This record gives sequence, structure tokens and C-alpha cells, in this order.
Amino acid sequence: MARKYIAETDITAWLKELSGDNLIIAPVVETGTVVYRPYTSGSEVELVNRPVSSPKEAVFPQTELLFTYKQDKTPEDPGRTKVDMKEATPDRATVFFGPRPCGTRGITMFDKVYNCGKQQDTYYVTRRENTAFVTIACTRPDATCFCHSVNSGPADPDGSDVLLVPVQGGYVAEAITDKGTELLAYDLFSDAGKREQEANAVIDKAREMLGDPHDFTDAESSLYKLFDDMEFWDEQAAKCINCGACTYLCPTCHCFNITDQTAGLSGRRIRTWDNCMSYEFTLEGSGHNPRPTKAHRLKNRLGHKFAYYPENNEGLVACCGCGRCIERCPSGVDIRAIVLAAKERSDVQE
Amino acid sequence: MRIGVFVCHCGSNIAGTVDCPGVAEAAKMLPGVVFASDTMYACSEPGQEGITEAIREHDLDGVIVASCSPRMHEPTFRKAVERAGLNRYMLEMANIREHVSWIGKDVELNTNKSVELIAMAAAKLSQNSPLTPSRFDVNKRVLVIGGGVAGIQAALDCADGGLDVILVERETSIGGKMAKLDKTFPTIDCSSCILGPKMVDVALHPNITLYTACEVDKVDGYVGNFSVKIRRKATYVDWDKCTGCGACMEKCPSKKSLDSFNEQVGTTTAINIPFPQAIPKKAAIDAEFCTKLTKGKCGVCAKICPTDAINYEQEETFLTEDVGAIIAATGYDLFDHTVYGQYGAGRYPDVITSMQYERLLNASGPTGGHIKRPSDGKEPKRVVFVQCVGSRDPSVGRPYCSGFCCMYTAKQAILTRDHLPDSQAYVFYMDIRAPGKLYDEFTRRAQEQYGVQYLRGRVSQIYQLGDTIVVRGADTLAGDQVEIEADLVVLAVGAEASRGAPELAEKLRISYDSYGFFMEKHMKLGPVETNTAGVYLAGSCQGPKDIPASVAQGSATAAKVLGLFSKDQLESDPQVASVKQPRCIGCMKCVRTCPYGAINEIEDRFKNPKADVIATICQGCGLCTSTCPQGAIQLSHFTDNQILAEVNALCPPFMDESFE
Amino acid sequence: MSLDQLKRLIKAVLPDLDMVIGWKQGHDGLTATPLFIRSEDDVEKLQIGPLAVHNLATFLPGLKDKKVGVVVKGCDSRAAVQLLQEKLIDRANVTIFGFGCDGVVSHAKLRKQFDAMGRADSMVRDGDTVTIEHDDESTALPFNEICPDKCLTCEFPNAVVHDHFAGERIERTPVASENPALAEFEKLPISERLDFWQNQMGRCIRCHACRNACPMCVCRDHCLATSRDPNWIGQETSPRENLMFQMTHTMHLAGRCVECGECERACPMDIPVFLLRKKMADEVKELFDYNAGVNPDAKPPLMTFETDERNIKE
Amino acid sequence: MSAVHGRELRIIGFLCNWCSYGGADTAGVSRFEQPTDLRIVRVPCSGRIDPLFIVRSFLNGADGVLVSGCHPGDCHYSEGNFYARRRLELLKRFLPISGIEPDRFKYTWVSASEGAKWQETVTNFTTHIHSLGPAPTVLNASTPEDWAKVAQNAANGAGCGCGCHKERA
Repeated sequence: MARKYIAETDITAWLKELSGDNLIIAPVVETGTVVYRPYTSGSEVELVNRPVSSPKEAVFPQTELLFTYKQDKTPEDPGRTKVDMKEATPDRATVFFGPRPCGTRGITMFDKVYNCGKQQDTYYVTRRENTAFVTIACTRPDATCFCHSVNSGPADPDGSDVLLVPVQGGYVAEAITDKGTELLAYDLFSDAGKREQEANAVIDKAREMLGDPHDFTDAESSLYKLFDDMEFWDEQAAKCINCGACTYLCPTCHCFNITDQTAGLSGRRIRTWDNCMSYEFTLEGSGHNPRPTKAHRLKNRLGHKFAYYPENNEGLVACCGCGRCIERCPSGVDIRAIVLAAKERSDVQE
Repeated sequence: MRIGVFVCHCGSNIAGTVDCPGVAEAAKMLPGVVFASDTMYACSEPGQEGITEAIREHDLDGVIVASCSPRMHEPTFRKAVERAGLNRYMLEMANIREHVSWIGKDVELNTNKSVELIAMAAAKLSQNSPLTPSRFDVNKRVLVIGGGVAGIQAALDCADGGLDVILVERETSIGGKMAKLDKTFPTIDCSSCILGPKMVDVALHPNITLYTACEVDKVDGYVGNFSVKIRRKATYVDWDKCTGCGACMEKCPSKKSLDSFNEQVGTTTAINIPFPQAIPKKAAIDAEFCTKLTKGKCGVCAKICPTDAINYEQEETFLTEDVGAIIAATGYDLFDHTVYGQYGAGRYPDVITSMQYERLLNASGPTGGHIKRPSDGKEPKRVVFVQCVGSRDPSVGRPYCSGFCCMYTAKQAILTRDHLPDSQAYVFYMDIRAPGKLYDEFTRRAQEQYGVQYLRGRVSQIYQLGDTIVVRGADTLAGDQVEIEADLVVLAVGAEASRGAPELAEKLRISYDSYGFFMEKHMKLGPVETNTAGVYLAGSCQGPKDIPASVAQGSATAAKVLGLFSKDQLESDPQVASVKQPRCIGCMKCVRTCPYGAINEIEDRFKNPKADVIATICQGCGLCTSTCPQGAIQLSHFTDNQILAEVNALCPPFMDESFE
Repeated sequence: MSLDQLKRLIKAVLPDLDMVIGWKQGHDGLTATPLFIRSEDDVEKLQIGPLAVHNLATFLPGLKDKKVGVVVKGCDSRAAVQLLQEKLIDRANVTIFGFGCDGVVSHAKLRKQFDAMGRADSMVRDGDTVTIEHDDESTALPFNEICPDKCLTCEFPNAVVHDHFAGERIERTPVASENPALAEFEKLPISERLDFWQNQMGRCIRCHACRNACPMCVCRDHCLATSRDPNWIGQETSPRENLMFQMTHTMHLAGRCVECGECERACPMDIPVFLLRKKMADEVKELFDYNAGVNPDAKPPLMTFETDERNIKE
Repeated sequence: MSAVHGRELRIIGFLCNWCSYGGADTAGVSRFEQPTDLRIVRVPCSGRIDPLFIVRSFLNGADGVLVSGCHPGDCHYSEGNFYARRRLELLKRFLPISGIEPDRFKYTWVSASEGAKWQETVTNFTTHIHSLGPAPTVLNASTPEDWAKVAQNAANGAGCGCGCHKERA
């Protein structure tokens, strides 16, 4: 379908239009750091620097209210244990504005977990259906970027409803889905015309900057081979400090924890991000922990992304190559290096 | 949880300013509360009945009584719920009397506050868990520290009660201060005549083991099971052999030794038995003055001793005694008057302390009971007594009244007139404090019958003039300055904490006041107990006391110990800390802060260091709990979650209006 | 040159140790990463200098039962001292390699001053300037503007405890007398400070990097922050609960914080959490005249007391 | 639990059982009238009080927190309040940085016999808290609206005075 063009100066107007019947989440600079925030007229969206946090919060907020409850008792019958419940329904139409393709593509990994035949997560599905992603193609990959090593690229439309490609003075916009088409149905847009070539050039340049991809083929089998090779994992995990920065910044990590909170007669159940790098993640009631050390936990994180998940999903690697985990890791743990090391090690073993 | 709430009217004490039925009604809407009612007197027999019935009828597993302070009736209601089959720690109280009805008159505010206090209690209660005390055996032996009259009395009463008693005295003989006294007020009967027999009883009593020239070195353990390390000082005399014949004293060449029993009035021999009635009557060498020990020559005593008891090589030894209770009766020491420059700072030989004067008066003292002044041995004609030397004087850090100086000064004045009928006695005093049986009569006798001259005022200066001592002071009643030329001046020095008292207190893990006197458990209701279970106080170690008071306390502590030992096993309070081992990272911060040494470092089966609480030593202060960064050590009944529950009840972490 | 000497020193003792922890080149020209030296070849990868930001003492408690060598900057060494003082590591098992540190970079500050983060090929420091090579061009920045504030106030450029010391000791006087960020922050009226923290905490993702990077956070897997019994902190990420965690961390660091600033460096969301730790450390200094991590035999101020407190008036 | 509207503020007290709680009882027994705002949490010893209880109270919306224990030296547990004194003083000095007015927190020593002193303490503290008014609430964001608020604050630049984090020009 024909690509369109919007001038940089019209972006604000567009957002204004969209915010009519949508909640808009867009990147803003908050005391120097780029994060996603609800867009309110007047807030300045940041479209050049990539947000530190990942777009997954659009469909998988760090804290999700599941339902509220209240004990319904009366002075006549104080012993009554009737409980009223009110389910939270995140059905607000939302436009999630300004992620990079890597992040948006990460969301598609969620679909296979929370929105597949056998498994439908109401909260996720509702949010997913009500959220449109307006993605901005990547023009300047960093040393930590490796989307091209996980079968993606700087302009991968996967997961996006609209893909914007920055060009001189504005953006070339492409509707990827019908939802996207609607979002472009404003006269702020003109035909892209020959800006299309410019857009393609921008993308090619970005791809070129990425250099040669890493060869992650057979990572799956290598990791399975090394499952019991704790010496290897201890070495790899040595510098890991076992925080959750990687998992919480990761666009594809999707584990959660559920908590009931009570205050007086009323209370609520919330779902919050959980992280497999923490000790409690697998701590059992008995006190036994199948993943007692950080090595076990790092192994699981790697394994899940490059072996277990792919095994269940036609070889799809559960890593979008955004490199956030590398860039923001306090210890500089490099997931790429570990996967490559694993391959090397398992080859040696044969 | 099924909680029952009982709101007490306390007659009109609470109901006067709190809508009790309203509170009960509101309480029904609190989480976990399945029953609530109001009652006229919750603590009364019918009130308690109501509680126990409700527990059975509504099968409650937690009870809240909203009434007076838990400090008042917690034990009462704990017993009540226990009678109904609940664990006593499943009770919480809401203090709606002392903290509500009695401090405010606004019924609306009071009622609302009462409900909130109940809400807090309910929140905490929902976190409570049943606690059961553990039992442990008692070692029915008692240690008495200090062989003064208080310690002697305590030891004898305990021993007569059938207990094994260990009596430790740091001097070579028991008797304490009382043994030095000549007569005692208000009866003027001979001190050693009434103390002597008791000392002998101690020596002969089959249940008493006496350790003199010994000090407590270390105390481990806890009530019922203390282990006490005792240091026996070197006396250089084998007491098993020494018969106390005294031959060594006669022959000992170094006669300039310090005579502390006689308060340095005169001197004694390097080897000596402190006084004729000493118990045990054994000789000991003062290493400082013995030429054999200092210079290596002499050895006369060794030659003379008929039983070869002398042993210059003797060294201090240690022994350990296990006991179930400890009585501290370490008495007091005398204030050092030399800090008073205006009183001559000890430069004038004829300005002496009241205790030195006792020795002068005493028939077995250095002067054989003849009053001769130290400087020239003349009989004094005018004797001036100065009271409150080191008492009631903040300027020397002794703001308190020593209590007995007024009385012994009156006694000494009377005795002076007895011994030297043609002498004159003057007493400078601030107030006469004689609040005991026959005490005031006694001081009046001194003035009226014995013509002792009492001058109300402080002495400003004392100085030597020729061979007389001039005492200058104010007579505030006459309203002018007086100057008296005296031959002898006696300073009524006050009492201060016994030397080494604070160190001992720390060994015993009891507290002491800023003067070093030991702290009792409760000023009024626990005068001989301490805050450390199984440790008791008798006599002046707790504060200055006269003889009858000290003896009474000696007996009181004995009664306490006999009471404690009346059971074969003790119950330990289950409100103690315990360690959740999996959470403990073994940093041992708790071990370092615990005031009782109740936490040990142990190893778990993986050889990881872990903290471990000895329940019987833990006193339940919770310092460890607030010290532990990861919350691994928790004080039962006051856990983090229990306190947080109360906080959250008052300040809910979130408000959910969605149902409002 | 101290790096070569350091390598020699390490090679000399390596056979007696399970490992030596140092730094090596990271994934780009602006990053270093911890290096676990187990063989002679590893030694060659060793690197020190302005990119050696990590406090490697953080790893020591986790390797308690191993024979470990660790390379430390001045501030790092204070962590080692504090760990020794609290008996959380065994002196006999630790070999400390010290060197004179002339300051490190702050990636948070770099991100704000330098656009080509993530595309840098190399960085060289020359006195007061650093020059970064990137995208076939080079950018020069004044060092004092891209180093963490801790370096501006640094009083311990040389390791305070060490078994081996490489190169010359560095004599330098602090550039600033007080932490600029803190001084700046404290100009805010109290009423605005809460807003400040609400905003900052609004970014917090509760990844606990601040905690896990902290050399004094030794509770590790048993931290209050994630436990339910006791249950101090709500699971939900909200400015309030996030701030509660920061307050908890800071209170638990009272009298222990060695001011290495790892908490703030580690924060992926660039939240200035060191402000809290620094303030606490300053108050401890003023109140108890105590610097954590200087004397292994000192008694930490909250582990003891005086019956008459000199600086507390009631 | 909402305080009676307008008339009371939320003030929490942490009192040691042996001295201050007894002191509060004594004040009651002597009928010393006091403001009703205070809600007392009873703990065995001031040494049991983790400063974080106070922080937690404030973050949960307390308008004031009052801590009281035995006079230093008179601790029932001999040392507890000596540790407490250091912790509480440190907290008091630290609170301002977090944006909590230090005046909203007070710690003091009251013995079981000092009913009058307790009355005075409570009265003065409560009056002072009322003069400060309700404490600002700390956002417990759970809805997009809450986050919008956070974003708004941030956008308005409320806060960031700290030099090293000033936005890139």
C-alpha cells in the first residue's frame, strides 16, 4: 500500500488528533532520561533517542490491577464471609507512539505466550487489541544492537501498526495493519512520493551500520548440550550481579508475580513483573530452590531466549536484539558473547 | 480468623466519655471480627465469664479487650482466655481508658479513637500466633556476693530454708562495715555483740560455703542456671593449715602496714588477721608491705608458723560454682572527704572521718576504746561533728542524702560525752533526718540529755591554729557566723557506691544509676528484684541504708530466692526472639547488639554461620530484630509484620474507593 | 607504568589464587567490564583507567570460600575494608591489589554530554580532557564534567588497604569540598524535594541494580525488599513503594556506606539514588565523626553507643 | 481508617512498654487532658523500633510520628535506648533529604512517672503538627492517570535541581 509523508512539525498536531479517542503513550525526556509516559498536550515527545524502557509496558504494565474485592459484612451478621469482586478491564483504546522496531517486535513474542490457542490472558489480550503501535525505524544502531542477528532489522514492521521512517524534515509513514491505516487517515499526511527512496536509503544505511550479523544458528542445541555444564555457566555468570535490569528492560521478558493486598475490608489483586534472575523466582515453599546460584539463573535466562522458547515456537528466538540488557547491565554482561561462547564450548565438546 | 471484641465501660470511667455500645457496633465491621459486645466491668467475675462464654459459643480464635492499660490487666485477661482454651497470646488489648476516656472529653473523637485502637489491635491479632513457654530445670543453689550484714542475713535465711549457699567476700573476713562499728543506734548496743554470733553461724552452717578473699570474676548463664567464675586472691597463707593463732602477727617485723580494717588509724603488721572476731580467723599477707615478698628477705612468719601454713609462692586461683540465683549485697564505701579543700583536704591529722572515730571508740580498736586524737594522743575536750560531708552536695556530685549520718553522728556525740564526761560535742547539720522507729527520740536525747550542741548550718572552713582546729561555719538559726576551736573534728562522710560496683553490675547484666548504686526492678513494687531474672539486691548496694533496712532486705531476697526455688522447673517467657535460619546471612550484627549475650553463632548443616537465640537468656527487648537488615531474627509477639499491621491499620497503604 | 607492574604483580601470585578480579575492555570504546583472571593469558586482558568504573569488592562476599585477588581503586578499597570490619570476608582469603586512581567516568553524565553513546571506538584521557573517537570523528570533553561527583570530592585516590600496590601513589586534592549534586539538591525547599523523588521514583523499575551493585548489600538473596515475611515493601512499582525501597537501602547503609556510588552508577534508569546514600554518609560523619571503610578495626557507629553522646542534644 | 474529618490529623506514636507507655498511662490516671490525635503502638523497648517503621508510617500518609522511650541510662533492657537514640537522631537528620519535614518526627524520653511531661509532649507535638497541616501524600500510582500526574510533575520540572541530571540543552 502507498506510503505517506508527515512533516516533523505536524507530529504534535497528529498526536493531538489521535489523543481525541485514544490514550497516547509516548517517549518523553524525564530529568534527562527517555521513558514512555501518558501523553498530555504540551509534553514534548522525544523521537530521536530511544527510550531506556521497553514498549512492553503497553501490553504488559509492570503493575497490572487484576481486580478489587471487598468483604461484604453487616453488623447483624459480622461473621458473614461474602466477598464482592470487581474485575479491572484495561479496555482503553491506546496508541503507543515512538518505539523502535526491535521493541515492537518484542511484543510479538508475548502473543505466543498470552494469546495463543490454548492460552488466552484476558488482560493481555484486551490491551493488545486496544493498542496500536506507531513505530519509528532505527537510523543509528549502537554497538549494543544486534537485531540483524536475530532475523530482524532496523525497519522490521513485525508487530507495528504504523512504521515511520525519518527523512529530511519529517517521516515517511507506512500503515502495516488496518488499524494503522486508520491512524494515518488525517490530512496531515501527504503522499510520500520520491521520499520513499530517501526512506529506503536511510534504512539501508542503518543496516550497513549494523555490520555483519552474529551467527546464532544451532544456539538452541548448544545451550541444551551445556545444560549441566555448570563450570561454563559459573564462568559466564561470574561478573553478573544478579539484578533484574536486563529482564525488566527486555522487550520480550514476560514473567510475572501475583499479589493480594488487603486494607481493611477491601483489597486488590495485582500482577507485577517478576524476574528470573532473582533468588525468590524459583524459591519453593519448602525452602528448596532449584536455581540456587546466579549461574543457574543466568543459564535459565539465556536458555529460555535461545533454546526453550524457540523449541516451542518453530525456532523463533525470544530475543529482539535491542541490546538494552547489554547497554544497561551494571556489569557489562553481554548476551551475544555468552551465546557465542556456548556454541564454541559445545563444538569443542563434540 | 474469628475475633471477638469486648468493650469495657469500666463503670463510668470509660463509658463517661466513650460511646461503648457504639464502639462495639463499629467493631463488628472490622476485618476478622465476628463478635463484639460491651460490658460493665470486663475484669469482674461476670465480665470474664462473658468473655469465656463468647469464646466457646462463637468459637473465637482471637480476643480483643478494649478497656484499661495492658500494663494493668493483660495478665488477668490472658488467664481468662486461657481458661476458655485459647492460647494466652491470642489476646490483644486496646487501651481506651488511660489513653482515651481519661485524657479527653470529646465523645465523638474518643469513640472514633477507640474504634481505631481496636482496629489496630485486630490487625495485630491477625498476625499473632500461639506461643508456649518452654520449661527448664533450676539449680537450687544461691550465690551471695558480699559478707556484710545484709549478705550474712540473706545467706543465713537461704541456708535455713535448706538451700546450698555460696557466700563470696572480697576481704579476708566477713562482717563488712558493721564489724567496724562500736555501738549501733538507737539502742547503743555493741555492734560486734549482735553481729558476731551471726558471723559464727555463717561459719558453722552446714549449707553455707564461705569464700573470703575472693571476687566474682565472670557470670554466665541465666536464671536457674548461672555459672559463676570466682577468683581467689593470693593470701600467701594456706588456710587449710592456718589455725589463726596469731603467732605470726606478733613476730612480723614490718609493722608499718596499712591497717584498712582500722581505717588507717594506726598501722598493723604485713601478715595479719584483721580483727579478733574475724570469720574465718585466718592470717593473710599484705604483699605490698611484706619484706619477704618485696625484697625477698625475712621469712620470719614462715619460721614461726607452727603449722607451716605460710606459702610465699601462692598465686591467685579460679574456681567455678553453678547456682540458680544470685544475691548482690556488696554494700557501700565512704565518701573521700579530701576533695574538700576547705576542710583541709586530709592535711590535718585531727580532722578524721566518722568511721575512723568509730575505731577510736571501739574497745578492740587501735586505742582500746580510749578517745585519743591522732596528732598527739591527747584526749579531746571539744569535738566538732560536721554532717553531710559528701551528702546533699551537688558540687561534689553527691546530691543525695546518705540517710544514716544524722543518726550515727548523734550516736557518736552521745558516746563522746559517755567516754569524756567533761568534753563538749558540737554538731553542724543541715537538717536532722531521723525518720525511723525511736530515731527522732534518739537525736533529741543527744541534745537534751547529753547536751550535745546542734548548730544548723554548713561549715565553710576548717583550719589548723596552733594545736587546735578552728571550725568556721554559719548558725542559720542564730543567724550569725560561728567559730569553734576544736581539739578533734569528725566528718560525717556520706555513703557512695562500693568500689567496682559498675563492673560487677555489668557482669550481672543489671543496671546501675549514675552514682553506681544498683537499679532495682521497681522503685516501689520491686525493691529487691532487678531487671535480670534471678538476680536480687540486698542492702546498701542499691542505695544507702541503715542496719535494720539492710537486714530486712537480706531476708527479703532470701524469701524471693526460696520462692523462686519452690518450683523444680521455671517457665521461660515465650516473647523472645527467634531466627529464621534460611533468611539469616550470618552477619552477626544481632550478636553484637544483644544486651544479654543471648545470641550465639552456630553453623547450619552446610557449615554456614547462623545466629541462634538462647530462649532462656533472651529478655525480649527486640533490639536484634531492629538490627537485622534482612528481618531474619524476629521478636515473637512483636514481629515486624505485627507492628506493620498496626501501622497499616492506621495508615492504609492504599485507599480503594471503587466500592464506596 | 602501573598497569604493567600490576600485571607482573598478579602473574606472580596468580598460582596461589583461584582468581583475580580486574577489568577488561567492554563491548565498545567507552566501556570496561569486570574480568575474572584465571590464567596467565587472562592477565594480558587487564585494563585500568577511567573506564574501570565497577567496584569489584562487590563480588568478594559471594566468593568467601575462595582464594580471591581483587584490584581496587581507592573508593573500592574502602568497601573491602568495611567488609573486613564486618567480618563478611576473610582477610586470609583476599589478596588486594591497589593502585592510584585518578578518577573514572560517569556514563550517566556522558549520556547527557555526548550524543554518540554506543558508537564510540575508543577513549583516551589526557589530563583534564578526554577525547572520544566515534563515527570517524573525535569529541573532546572536560574530564571534570563527565566524571561522577564522587571523584570530584575524592579523598582516597589510593587504596586504603592493599597487599600489593602498583605504580605511584596519586596525590590529589579534592576538586570540590562537597558533593555538587547534593549541594545543588539541598537548595530545593523541602516541599519540592518530595516531588523530586516522586518523579525520579516514577522511573524506577525495581530491578534492584542499585542494591546488587552495592558492595555493602550483603543480604543478597534474602533482602527485605522482596520478602513477604517480613513484608515491608509493596509489590507494586509506584513512586511510594520505590522510595520506600530506597529509604530502606539507605537506612541499612547508615554507618556502612563507603560512598563508592555504585548504586547510582548501576541504575539503568539514571536515578540519582546516591544523593540519599551520600547524605546519610555525611550525617554519620557529622554525628559520629566516622568514615566507613577506612579502619578495619573501628566499631560501626550504629553497632555501639556512648552513654553521653557528644553530638546529640536532647 | 480515616481520622475524624478536619478535626484530627494522623499521628502515630511508638512507645516503649516500660517507661513511656507507662508515662502515658500515668498521664491518663492523673486525668491530664491531651489532644486525641495520637495513636500509640506499644513496643517492648525503644531499641525495638526500626527507623523504617517511621519511614513506612510517613509514606503511608502519617502526618506526624512521635517516638518515646526510657531516659538514656534507665532502659529496662539496660542498653536498648542507647542504640535507639543513635538511630532516631540519624533518621531525624536524614529525613529532610527525602522531602519529609523533619518537624513531623519527634523522639523523646519519658519515664513511667512523668505523666505531666507526657501530657506536655503530646500537646506540644500535636499542636505543632496541626500548625504544619496534613502531610503531602506520596503517589502510589496504579492507573495511567496517576502516571500522567507523575509525568506532568516531571514535565513541570518540579524537582530536578540536581546539577548532574539537568536535561541536555
